[in-house]
Amino acid sequence: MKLVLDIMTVVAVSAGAFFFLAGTVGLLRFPDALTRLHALTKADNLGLGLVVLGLLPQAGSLRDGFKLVCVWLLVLIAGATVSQLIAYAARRDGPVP
Amino acid sequence: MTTATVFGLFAAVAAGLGLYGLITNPQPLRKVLAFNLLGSGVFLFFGVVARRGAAAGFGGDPIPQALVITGMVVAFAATALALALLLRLFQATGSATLRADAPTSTDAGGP
Amino acid sequence: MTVGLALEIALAAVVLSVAVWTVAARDTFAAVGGFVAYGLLLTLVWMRLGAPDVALTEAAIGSGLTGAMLLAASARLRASEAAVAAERPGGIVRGLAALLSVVVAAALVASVLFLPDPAPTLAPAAAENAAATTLGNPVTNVLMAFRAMDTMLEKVVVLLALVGVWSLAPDRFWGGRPGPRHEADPNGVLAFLARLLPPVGIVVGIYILWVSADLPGGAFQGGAILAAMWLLVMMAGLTDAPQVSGRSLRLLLLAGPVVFLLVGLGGLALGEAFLAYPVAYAKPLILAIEFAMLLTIAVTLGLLVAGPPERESGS
Amino acid sequence: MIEFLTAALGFILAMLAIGLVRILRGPGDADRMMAAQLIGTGGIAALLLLGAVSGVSAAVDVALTLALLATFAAIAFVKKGTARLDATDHASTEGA
Repeated sequence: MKLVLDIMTVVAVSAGAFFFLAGTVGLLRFPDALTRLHALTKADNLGLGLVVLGLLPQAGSLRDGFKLVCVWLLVLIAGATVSQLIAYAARRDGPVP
Repeated sequence: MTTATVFGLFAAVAAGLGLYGLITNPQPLRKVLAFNLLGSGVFLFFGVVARRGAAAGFGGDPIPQALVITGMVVAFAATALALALLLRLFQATGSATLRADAPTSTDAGGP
Repeated sequence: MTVGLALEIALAAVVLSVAVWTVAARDTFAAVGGFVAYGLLLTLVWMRLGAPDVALTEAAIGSGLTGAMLLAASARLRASEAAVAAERPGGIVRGLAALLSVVVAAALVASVLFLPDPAPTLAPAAAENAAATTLGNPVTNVLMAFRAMDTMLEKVVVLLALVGVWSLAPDRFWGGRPGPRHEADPNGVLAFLARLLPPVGIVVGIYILWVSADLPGGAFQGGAILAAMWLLVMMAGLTDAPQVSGRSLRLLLLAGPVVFLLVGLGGLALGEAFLAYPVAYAKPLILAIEFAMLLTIAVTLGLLVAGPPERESGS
Repeated sequence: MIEFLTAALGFILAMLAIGLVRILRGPGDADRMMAAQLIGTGGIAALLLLGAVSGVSAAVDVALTLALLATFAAIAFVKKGTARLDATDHASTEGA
């Protein structure tokens, strides 16, 4: 059982790290602000979500696990809002594609 | 090298950097920023002392930690006051310079 | 341990590069953005130093509230930026400043390397006397019992800072409302977030205070979260900043220090000393003080970020 | 498991460091906001991993606080940045 949980942690955290990599590379390499934003939101939602998923089996108690999920939900809601506001700023800032 | 040494060296560099920014940057807002940087270096120094004093089952000596928490709050209050002064200066004179011989557009309403 | 050490060095290098950016950046708004990132990463450093209480304070006040306040100021001061930036001191002054900074940093490095060994510590003393308050968190013990005088005066300092900020208002706005009125689209995303987030934030803020008896947390950290939620609702334009002459507002501002002072005087009256808690009631008294302070701190911090009154009370 | 989580933590820190380049380079305010957002999220992920590595369960509480306050700072950043763009567009000095 412990092994299964550990494998789940390794897989999910690795996948999360991959999405952070993808988000960062996209942020650096994509040509304009809106595509960069597209890359960023993947890191936000999936990257952190998968890291949280991976840490759930390692959580000491049910309460810690609940709080972990809460952290992810908070970032999800906030990230969605902030991305919209950034997109608005980007439309003003640069040429509209 | 221990955790305390690594972050101790970091604290020293951050304090030095903050001091440099405080002296050389002419903009008052940047001075406030640099002062906060300097403060963070000093706070970290306390954190290092706390870390080295880990004993009795605690991760660190709680007394320096409590001092740092108090310090951070006071630093926040001082920053708020400094920014309010700066904005008022800008409102009253139309510029945000600290030079004594700076021309002022009006002298209206300066407290 | 070598993996951990490598990680610490990498962390220090990343945070330090942000610090360099904060000092060197040309654009002030970008420099302030860097400072917020710096505060955020500093939270990781404090965690690594085994000080979660301080990490919480840094996250709440050091990076969040200070950052928002600096961002607002830099957006307003932008018009003056170019003129003042031209006053950059000459090469000699900068060279001397660099020299001074290097000397100060070197002195600090030396004092880090030659700190006394074994390190002096008051941790055993704090552990020994923890039973007197029955609180499990040593930092809360120090803040609320062993050095309660400092904490009380700190509240007074924050309140005095607020009086100082308010006193900068022009005469005609005295007692009015701080900051410009934020007009926002009531159906926009920001208004949506400002309706969704504060209930969660209020629960988290009170939770952070509640666990501070035994786990990292405290009235300041909780109060800062509440203040941030209040400011978020204001930024979204869902509520207006309060009139600073309001009676209930003034009462809220005073509640924390007054309760603290009353408990302190009670200790004096019962014969022990100022701020001496009767042992049997230490924990309930401390929690009562902390709850009163939570409200006061939330309102004080929020108003400090909002700034001096800028509109007449009617508008 | 500790070694793996430490490695993952190091990796995410490296990603943060690379993301910082965007804050440095810009070019627009919007890019800086994005980088700040990435650093916020990555910082929270790093904090959670750090808590798991050092076995400090309070890290989750710090992460909750950070999630709320980082959001608040990000909103302030975006709102002031947008106001600044508006100010450039319309030559108004209102710093909303």
